[in-house]
Amino acid sequence: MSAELEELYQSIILDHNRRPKNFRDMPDATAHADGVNPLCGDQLTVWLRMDGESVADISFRGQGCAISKASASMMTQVVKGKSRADADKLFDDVHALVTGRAGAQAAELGALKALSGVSKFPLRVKCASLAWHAMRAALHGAGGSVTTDQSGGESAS
Amino acid sequence: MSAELEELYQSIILDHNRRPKNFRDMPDATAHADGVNPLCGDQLTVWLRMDGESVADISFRGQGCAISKASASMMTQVVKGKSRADADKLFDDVHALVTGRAGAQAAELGALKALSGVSKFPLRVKCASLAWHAMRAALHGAGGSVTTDQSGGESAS
Amino acid sequence: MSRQTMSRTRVSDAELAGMTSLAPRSDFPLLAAQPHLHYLDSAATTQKPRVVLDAITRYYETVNANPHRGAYRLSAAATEAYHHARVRIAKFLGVADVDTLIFTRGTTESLNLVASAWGRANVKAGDRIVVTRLEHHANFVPWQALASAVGAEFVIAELHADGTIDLDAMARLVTPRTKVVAFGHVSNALGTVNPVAEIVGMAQRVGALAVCDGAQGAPHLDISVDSLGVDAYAFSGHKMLGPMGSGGLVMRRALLEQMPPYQMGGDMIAHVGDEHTTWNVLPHKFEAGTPNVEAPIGLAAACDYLTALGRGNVLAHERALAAQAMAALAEIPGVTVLGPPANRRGGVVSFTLADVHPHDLSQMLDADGVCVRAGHHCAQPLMRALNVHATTRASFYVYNDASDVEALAASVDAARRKFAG
Amino acid sequence: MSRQTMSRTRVSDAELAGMTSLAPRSDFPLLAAQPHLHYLDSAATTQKPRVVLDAITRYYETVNANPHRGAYRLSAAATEAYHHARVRIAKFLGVADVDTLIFTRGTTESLNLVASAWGRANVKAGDRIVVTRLEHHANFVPWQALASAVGAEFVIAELHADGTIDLDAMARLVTPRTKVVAFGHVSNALGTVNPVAEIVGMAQRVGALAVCDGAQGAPHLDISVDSLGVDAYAFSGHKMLGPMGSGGLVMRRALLEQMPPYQMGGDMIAHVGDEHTTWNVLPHKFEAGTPNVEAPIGLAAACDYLTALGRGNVLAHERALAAQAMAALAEIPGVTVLGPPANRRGGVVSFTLADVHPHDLSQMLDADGVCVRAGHHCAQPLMRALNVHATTRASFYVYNDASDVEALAASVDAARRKFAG
Ligand SMILES: Cc1ncc(COP(=O)(O)O)c(C=O)c1O
Ligand SMILES: Cc1ncc(COP(=O)(O)O)c(C=O)c1O
Repeated sequence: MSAELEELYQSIILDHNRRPKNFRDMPDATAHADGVNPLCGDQLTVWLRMDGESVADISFRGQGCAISKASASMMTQVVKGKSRADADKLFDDVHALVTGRAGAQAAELGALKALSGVSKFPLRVKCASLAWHAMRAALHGAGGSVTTDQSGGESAS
Repeated sequence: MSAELEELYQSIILDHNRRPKNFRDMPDATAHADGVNPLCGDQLTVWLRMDGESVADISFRGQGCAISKASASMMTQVVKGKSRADADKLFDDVHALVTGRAGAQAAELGALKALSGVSKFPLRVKCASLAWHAMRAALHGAGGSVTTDQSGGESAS
Repeated sequence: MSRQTMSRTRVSDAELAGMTSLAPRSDFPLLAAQPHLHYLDSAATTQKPRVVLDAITRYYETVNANPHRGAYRLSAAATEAYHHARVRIAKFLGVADVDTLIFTRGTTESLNLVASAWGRANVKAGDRIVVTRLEHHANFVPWQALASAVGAEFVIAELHADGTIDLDAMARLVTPRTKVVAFGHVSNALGTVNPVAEIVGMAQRVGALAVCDGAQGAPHLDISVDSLGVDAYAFSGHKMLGPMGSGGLVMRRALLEQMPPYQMGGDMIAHVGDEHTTWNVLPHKFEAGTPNVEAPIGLAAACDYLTALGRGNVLAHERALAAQAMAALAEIPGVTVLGPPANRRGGVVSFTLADVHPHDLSQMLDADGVCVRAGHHCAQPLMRALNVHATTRASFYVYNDASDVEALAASVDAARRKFAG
Repeated sequence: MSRQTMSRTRVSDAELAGMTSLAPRSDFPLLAAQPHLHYLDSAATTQKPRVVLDAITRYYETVNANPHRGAYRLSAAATEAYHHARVRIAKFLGVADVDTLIFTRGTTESLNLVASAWGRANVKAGDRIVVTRLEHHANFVPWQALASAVGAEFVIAELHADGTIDLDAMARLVTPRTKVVAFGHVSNALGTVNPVAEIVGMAQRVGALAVCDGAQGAPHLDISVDSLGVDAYAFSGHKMLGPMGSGGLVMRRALLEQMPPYQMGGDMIAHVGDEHTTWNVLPHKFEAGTPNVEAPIGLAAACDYLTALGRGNVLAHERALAAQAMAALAEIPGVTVLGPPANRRGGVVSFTLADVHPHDLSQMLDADGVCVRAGHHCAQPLMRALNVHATTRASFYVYNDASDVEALAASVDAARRKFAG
């Protein structure tokens, strides 16, 4: 297997895929949004329970590949407890990371750095960012459904 | 000018084009039909006055190139006075002539043989046969409008 | 790695080694240039033989002009080349009335043409349209949209567990109110070869239009469209070695003559009045605008190439490879092969691997040069019924051989081990 | 013979000799192989430079696959090549929002898309549609048919005697009830370059859709579609050195997003339910089915080629040749050149020769290697207004030079003498 593929499917990714964290509905959520990737049909829902400006709880559920599931799972771990502003900042950093534009911030991404392998596979950028788009939509009360295609620049197609 | 082109535009053709015979309406016609070439937009009307089984009078009018006008003009000359069966026979012979399948019959075509040059120009076959299709339609009471495209085999397109 | 996997399959190495490709790989420039590529996505689009590329280039280098409208020889030559391509493709498809072969961009456009031009003129509120659960979106969504636009009923004929159509149930759905029965010749998602005659019979009994999506039929089966008895048959040239943008619709002359045109513009008119316009004869009535002349010229070259391979050999070749792939895959723990047995399918093998997502699986396979498709295969209604979100699909064609099957099985097995952790 | 004719024209031999072609003839395989051909039918379709043919061949030899749906690298490469072509063509056309460039087979399909998808959803009984007397059938018949289908009024803006639009009269026709104003950028029959801004202004004042047929605009003028201010712009790749089957529609994003799709099938859906389907984002929503990937790839190469020639030089070159041809033809007894003065037209010269039928004339010219078009040029409504049955049309492009003008004039004069008897 190529080194790039090994980097894409690091064991931390495969672990999150097998046993995703916070993979559950959230009956007392204060916000939620769906993410849909129209080209492959993957979809997931992200729930948030906000406590003022901070994310008290976050969970997700849905259909997706290992990359999208692992990315969502890791996302729930790092976003929980963060402020709205910090979550937005993380969105930007992850987006930069998976599109290969990560700079110094990468140092602060911790476990999320496992997603860096995605940048070598333009078609998978959408997978890695699907949950993040949904999270941001929920965070800003957009709700409804976001598709990765509408998110512009990161599309390889 | 090429020999083939000289043969196509023989002076008898050019003469008929300049001064077509029987180029007139026929108020007392017993039958008429229109011929339309949809690809170039040419169209003409052929009128017949039948006296029993024989063509008492025949005329035409319309828009067309030198080939279609000359062919129509010569047609009116040879068909006038002929029986319905003879006119049908002439149709077949001319059709064979302009599509290059003329055999012994050509001997009987007289002046119409000037149309033989058409067979070298497949696109012009429709021009040469337009009036003949209209004549036959009128002869058999089909009336209405015939197009050379419907006539099948002779089409080059 | 491959040895290890293959030793577990029921197909012996010797048998596999015996399956050479039907067409020489060297005839296909892309495959020749990438010797380690295992191209198993021909149901999506095929690679093109050199003769097809040459036919296109030669057209542009020698006779390119706008056909139909020019009196000069170059235009006449383009017209003739275009017409001659129609004659050859009609012959290949077994269509005697050449002018009832309408050139389109492909299957999708052909089916939209029928649903729009015939459908809008003939399907009324309260009528019924029957499609099958196997359909590609191209033979599903246009009918669903037509039904909703005119207030007709849209009904889906369901499948047996093995992915074949439940014909008894379908026959009950095809009522006297039914105006359209739309079905695929061969499923692109499962490979199922459908019983055309039975379905045509249902449609004929009630006077409904029998519309067959031949996207996966024309490239693989030795068909005569005339003998299929369908009212309309749609196909794509790019799935049968021809260029992209080529394809067509074969439809009964009486229907084509009665129905209104689809697109309007140059070539398809007889007379354009200020108030009213009349239409040209077939096939022009349905080919508005400057035709894509290179498309049928390339496709005709593809038809000639397939004819030279032996039309009847194509399905047999694909089916043998598919059967071997099914056997090899079935031996891999966690693999489920979907759809009917090999003798009721074409060269398509759709499968799932435990809870490994097809997207990940195909990414892993790609690293080994194995090109397969992962997803819903434009058949979301079918995926719902199969209760899968997506599948991985390998599809075989004339240039595939045993090494492709071997690489597929080996690579799937390696991915399994990787994902099992 | 040529000397004799040319000595009567106002353009001196010296001047003519000075007009070399803008693009080397040797770049065009067909023209290089036929050195005595005077190809003067580029308004119908252009010849293709070697770089375009090579781009097509290279696509099939290196990255051919079905785009969008495959996770493997070959499909990703095809997707990327397809997308990259869209970016380059959008840039060439001056379209900033790349995804509002929808690929179609050409102008005819683009205009049918607008008339069907936007028109059916927005034009109601009692509304008005205004077109001009100059229109090609592709920008006339779809609107006429739409009007008749929904019970709208179909109105034709008439021309001045010189073939330019009577703008005052047109402004009076564009009433508040008007929903569509459809007009050509440049007339294919007379060469008239229309005042886009004025016409767009009329449409905007009443909130009507301004639809521009750019079939003869995009190939010749140094345009930015965004700055034209039109709501929809249609063009054909095959008329601008690109392959047949290439072309597109540029339309405002808000309109594309609101209107229903045109054709339905793969790629253009978001979710296909048993009862209801939702659509994908732009541009996919309007590109149903497997796209013709080679078409935009070839067209992008053509755009690059035109850019290298200097976009602004194209019209100047054609106009100079057209002016020379007009002058040379005007000297021939019996010739009437139709349409506006050279400075208000592109490289199109339409004319009649006494009572010599254009069909005969073009046949005679062809014998001298001069390829011109004879007929109604898909503009029957215009022919009626001009009170001619057909015209002979010479159209110039980047590969034409003074020798083409000379051959045209000489050959027309020879035909005149032959027919005068
Ligand atoms: C002005 C104009 N509009 C529309 C068209 C139609 O273009 P196409 O035949 O490429 O669809 C043409 C060319 O035929 C044209 O010249
Ligand atoms: C069964 C079936 N129908 C329809 C289509 C649509 O064909 P195209 O995309 O060439 O229009 C396809 C292929 O994508 C198919 O496999």
